Amino acid sequence: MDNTVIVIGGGISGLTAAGMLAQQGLDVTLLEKENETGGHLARWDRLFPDRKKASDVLDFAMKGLNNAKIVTGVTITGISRHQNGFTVTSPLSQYTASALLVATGFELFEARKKEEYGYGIYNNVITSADLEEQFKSGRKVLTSEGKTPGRIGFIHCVGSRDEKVGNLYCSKVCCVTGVKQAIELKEMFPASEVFNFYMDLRMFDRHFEELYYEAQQKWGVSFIRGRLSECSENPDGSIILKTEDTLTGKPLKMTIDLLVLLSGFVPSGGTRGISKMLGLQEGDDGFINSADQHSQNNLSGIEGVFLAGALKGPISVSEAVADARAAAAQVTCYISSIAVTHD
Amino acid sequence: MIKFNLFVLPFSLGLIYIVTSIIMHYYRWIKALPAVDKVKLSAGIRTPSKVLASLKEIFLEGLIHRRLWKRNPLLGYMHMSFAFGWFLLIVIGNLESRVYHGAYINAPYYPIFLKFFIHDRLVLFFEIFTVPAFFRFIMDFLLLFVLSGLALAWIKRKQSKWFGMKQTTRHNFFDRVALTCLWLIFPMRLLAESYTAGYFHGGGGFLTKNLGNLLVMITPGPAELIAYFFWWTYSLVLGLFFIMMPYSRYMHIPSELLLILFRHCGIQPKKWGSSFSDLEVRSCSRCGVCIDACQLNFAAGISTIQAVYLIRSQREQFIPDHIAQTCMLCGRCQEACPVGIKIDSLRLIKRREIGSGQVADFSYLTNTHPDYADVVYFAGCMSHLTPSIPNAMEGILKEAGINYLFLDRDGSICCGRPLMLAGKDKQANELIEFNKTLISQTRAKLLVTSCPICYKVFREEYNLPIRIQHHSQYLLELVKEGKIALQSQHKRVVYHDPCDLGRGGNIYEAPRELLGKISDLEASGKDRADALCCGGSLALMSTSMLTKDKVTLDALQSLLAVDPDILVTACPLCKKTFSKLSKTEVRDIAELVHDAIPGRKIRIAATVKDPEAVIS
Amino acid sequence: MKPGGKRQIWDEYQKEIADDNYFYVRSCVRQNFFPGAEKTFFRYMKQLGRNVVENPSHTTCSGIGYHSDIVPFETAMTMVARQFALMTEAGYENFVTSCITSFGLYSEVLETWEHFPEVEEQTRIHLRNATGREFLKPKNLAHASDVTFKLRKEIADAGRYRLVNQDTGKPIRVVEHIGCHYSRMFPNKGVGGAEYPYVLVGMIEDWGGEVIDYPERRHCCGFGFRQYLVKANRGYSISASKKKFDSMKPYKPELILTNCPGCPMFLDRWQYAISEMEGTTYGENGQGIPVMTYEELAGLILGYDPWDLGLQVHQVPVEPLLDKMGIPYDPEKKFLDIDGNFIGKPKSPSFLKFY
Amino acid sequence: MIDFGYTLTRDRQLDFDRGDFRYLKLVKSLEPSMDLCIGCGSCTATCSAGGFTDFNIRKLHTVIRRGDPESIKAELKKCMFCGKCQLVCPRGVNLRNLILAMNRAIEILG
Repeated sequence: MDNTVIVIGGGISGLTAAGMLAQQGLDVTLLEKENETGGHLARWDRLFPDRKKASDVLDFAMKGLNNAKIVTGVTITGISRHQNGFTVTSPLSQYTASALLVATGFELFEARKKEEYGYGIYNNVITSADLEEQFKSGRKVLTSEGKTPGRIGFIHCVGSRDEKVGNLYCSKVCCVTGVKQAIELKEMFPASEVFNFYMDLRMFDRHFEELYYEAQQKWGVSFIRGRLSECSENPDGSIILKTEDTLTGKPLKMTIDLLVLLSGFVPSGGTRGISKMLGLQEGDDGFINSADQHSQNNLSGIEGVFLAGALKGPISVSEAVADARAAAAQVTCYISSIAVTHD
Repeated sequence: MIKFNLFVLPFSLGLIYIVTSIIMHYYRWIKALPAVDKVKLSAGIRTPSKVLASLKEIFLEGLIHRRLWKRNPLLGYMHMSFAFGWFLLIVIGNLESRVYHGAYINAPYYPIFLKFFIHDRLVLFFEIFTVPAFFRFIMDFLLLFVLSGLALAWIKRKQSKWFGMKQTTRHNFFDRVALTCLWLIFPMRLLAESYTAGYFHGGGGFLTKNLGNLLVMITPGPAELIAYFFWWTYSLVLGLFFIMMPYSRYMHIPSELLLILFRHCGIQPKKWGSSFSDLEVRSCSRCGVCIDACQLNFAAGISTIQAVYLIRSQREQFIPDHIAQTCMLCGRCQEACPVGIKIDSLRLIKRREIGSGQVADFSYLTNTHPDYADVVYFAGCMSHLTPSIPNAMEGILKEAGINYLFLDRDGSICCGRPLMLAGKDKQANELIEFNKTLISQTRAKLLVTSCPICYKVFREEYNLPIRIQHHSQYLLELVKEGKIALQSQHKRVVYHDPCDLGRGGNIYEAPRELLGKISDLEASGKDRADALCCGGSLALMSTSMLTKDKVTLDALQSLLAVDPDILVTACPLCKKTFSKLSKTEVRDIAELVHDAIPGRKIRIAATVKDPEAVIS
Repeated sequence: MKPGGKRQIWDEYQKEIADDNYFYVRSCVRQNFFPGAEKTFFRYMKQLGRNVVENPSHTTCSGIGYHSDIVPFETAMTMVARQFALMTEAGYENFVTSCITSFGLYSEVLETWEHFPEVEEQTRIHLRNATGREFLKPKNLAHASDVTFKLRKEIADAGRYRLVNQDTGKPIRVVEHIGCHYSRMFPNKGVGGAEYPYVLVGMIEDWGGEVIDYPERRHCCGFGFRQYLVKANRGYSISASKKKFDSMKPYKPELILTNCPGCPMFLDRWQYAISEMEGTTYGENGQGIPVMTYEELAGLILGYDPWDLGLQVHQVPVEPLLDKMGIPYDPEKKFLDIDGNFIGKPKSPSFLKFY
Repeated sequence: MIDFGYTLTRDRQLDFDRGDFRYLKLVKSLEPSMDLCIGCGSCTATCSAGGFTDFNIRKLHTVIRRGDPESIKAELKKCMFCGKCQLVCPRGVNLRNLILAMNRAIEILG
């Protein structure tokens, strides 16, 4: 028995947790399937509600990692358990540790599955992630015809709160993301009209509601309560939306130049894979259940296996960081406890 | 003896001009009066008492400026020295001229320029005690009196703060010219008379004579010519001033005289404007007192919409909507106005013009045929957002065993005043008629309301054949009649006068007397006629909530200066508005009375916010 | 438009369609609406060497009553079961329906039995008690348009004409309209799913035409059973169709292709009604937009005589389309029946161009 | 024209692209706070007129935002102007002036 820990997943949760553990003198190895760490955050431009650069948050997380071992491009093929802990095998090599911290996170709902929204079919239908990449690239956001969009629509709850795609849960952060991106587009194109089509706006965290207020007051972003039913394409490539304006009780038809789908969260492939290998508890929604959502939210129910981040369901970056720290604390306690029992 | 000189021409022409112009103005105003008012006027001027009263007021306000004295002694003195001093100069100047001039009638310019024509020297010692010397002394004294006012006026322009005025009005071109003339008139007179006296070694009193000798001594050149030059300028500025007068703020002087007469003849401002309003507009002296009185100015920094600016744009034939709409109609400026202009009605006239084409449709209102009762209680729309008030009232009414009917228990039909405040009188009348029917159907002898807004309109527009009381009056009455016994809670309270109850309904004492019985009432800085508006006024149309909050916070600061246990008011709207921002509990007088009924469990006045404010 | 995106979806909704030996059940209404259609199906299936049988004693599937809320589901299932029994007795296992609503109902019934075997058992008992018949469930359930879709390339190869304008050489612009009951209820039971059905698109593309998408493509034709059958609702029915026409007009369609009994009926007849009610026509210079069933179109492609296909009973004249495609026809023969007797010529409409 | 015994009904759908936004432009300039509405409906809930008739303030200015002012012209006349709506609005929308502004817009634009 030693003080080795393997963190699976190099997103913001994994990085933060690994950093904490390393700083407490544990021997940490972080395994990431991609060739780069940073996960979704690495592809994101700015964060709600204060528009902080995602890269700043990542850089901060990376700071703590000096003496942690980071291995990228690792495809985990198996995890075996033995009296000294766990052995994680990949085609190239093996890693052993006394404890595992699983932080394999989420991936965005594949918007294509919502066929009637025409993602991947209509040129001017993109996802929030696509938009964020454009922001990051610093390019102006243009329609597929290379024009500046005069009217932009955001569709909330794409792949969330939708029995028709088998996801009953709320992805929580799309609401405020839509508001944030709407503001960013208004900054880019002050003359454009921006509409948010929503069912409810769940501004659950500090300064979110204020951001919503700012979007209305300062930027004149419009909010229409109604869910997109279907859309189709005009000869000029613009999109026709069909929704209900539930506040006037009338069906509404609107032509827009650019449609942004706010894709929800689903458990990542990594999460599904690792959960199979370890036999983690999967909830009806496919996310991983912790031992107890209230008091043991970082315990997996399997001794030595801990959970951190969005593999347990949709969360914001700040929540992910906090959860990762909590998980790290749990792991440290565990390591010291087994150290005691084995002395 | 020479009785004429060319230089008197400018003055004489100016005089002729101004006199004719004033006569024409008067004629136009009187001619344009509605028939009813014409009758009132002709009756009025044939009633000595009214004429006397007018003359008295003209003397007190036009010359002595009593109201201004009350408000600001410095300003009062300044205006008095000018008006009264000048008035006396003319009167006594005339008398003096008679000493030298036997003729019964003489040219108007003669007394004005007397010292140019008369400059005999008094040599012998005893002559100091002669009539001419006496007059010279008086005249010089008066001149000094006026000049002192002039000095003050000059300082006021430069240093308005010294007068406790934060803001003074902005002048237009004619005002500037007229003002310059006005400021020059008496210095010129001083110089002209002094030089003359100095050159001829005679003709002046203690001031002009000695100053004259001094000037002649120190200034080189032909004193006679210099004197002559100053006589010319004196006459010129006088003439120019007269000619400028009709186009400048100074027209307010003759206008106000007529206005006072009109008022004493009982002529009232008209809803849709009249020559009376025009006269009021002309009577504004643009002293700027209204700017200081306005909370939007000193609490919210809005300084473009005050009475004086409304009146000016009215004079310029164009009132921008925002000036008409941005006002709480709290009546503070009206209260402060030295000329007593009914500025709120002027503003409402403009509001009625905006959207005068609009109509309402209240056909959905159906008569509910209310039950009979002795007393009909009308809570008012706002009270439905502060249920604690109607609840308290019902508790008291039950306690007092009154046979009452809560007319608007199931939602109010608005009293109509909010519509009137928006200038929609036609629409308001439909509601008024409807409510009148309802009220009369109850056969009640007394109408009690909890809302000063309703109270004002009930009294002024409903002309119901029954008594109308605000609950603060009614509750006091109940106490006096012994219908309810109260027990003081000895809470330190400050009372806030709601605009429509105080300035609007002239009810100041009833609530205070009532509070005196049930609490320890403390005085607050600004109260009664000078009370501040809570900022929630329904009259304030196009102003953001943030601005309104500024007004509220400022009012709270002044009201809570003595840190009372409870801030008491008698208006649901005031209560709601204050509750939003007050750290101290805000309650309606009715609630306190209810709590003061012995045997009732007393609510602890400790909550930071009014619970009702949270509920509604 | 990203064609790749649609292809991807079409690939995901591949359905298995039997290649030969079909048991065919007819539609209640089609013979009256477009008498040539079903006949033509048999004709080209024969020409393509496929074996299709039917049983004259088959009845309505009762879907029309079921969707008009006058036939309870139990009854409907029993009648469906009887149709299956006829198939079983004939020794066939590939069931082909002519009617979209039937197809929907058969799918619904099979799906119900899938999830509730006890219901299937109950139905077997009902059928036994009522008719003494037994049945096997079809191995393969397809709509006739599915079959035609499967054979579209063979039809194209055997064809003499193509959906191409002979003068300009440009492809004919076609809008397709899929019956609501084809794949709305069970996307995976239709070729190409519910949102972008491929069944007609495939035919149009392989026969040389150009498919055009338009905003109200998904909108119902307006039949909606109750909406039309109850006269009080008929204005609702025609308004729904008008909504489609208004939406497709700017795309200048030259043909509307359908695979449902009701749709062609209403898309065709309502064009006439609308023109008479408010003078609006939707085709170029006063013509309407011709409406066809996939069978009729297949017939034209294969070079059958237009009048044998029953195109003369269309309300919207098809001649302009025939001219474009360069298909010869004898105007004299338009109103003659098979035996050459004159069947009478309708009087010309007030607005719609008539030939 | 033939009467078949049934009529073509106009589409209920709000066609945003054909909307009439002159009213919105004017009203917004007169009362910018209208943008802050979150459709909570407290204004309608407390409305004095709403207590007696189906008068719905929230709907009225929403409809203006959707470029469909026709429907409100008759409705607006029902307002009693008491100002309760303004006191309950959680977003500080200056509702009384908003109604005033809508009336103005209709007066000016017809």
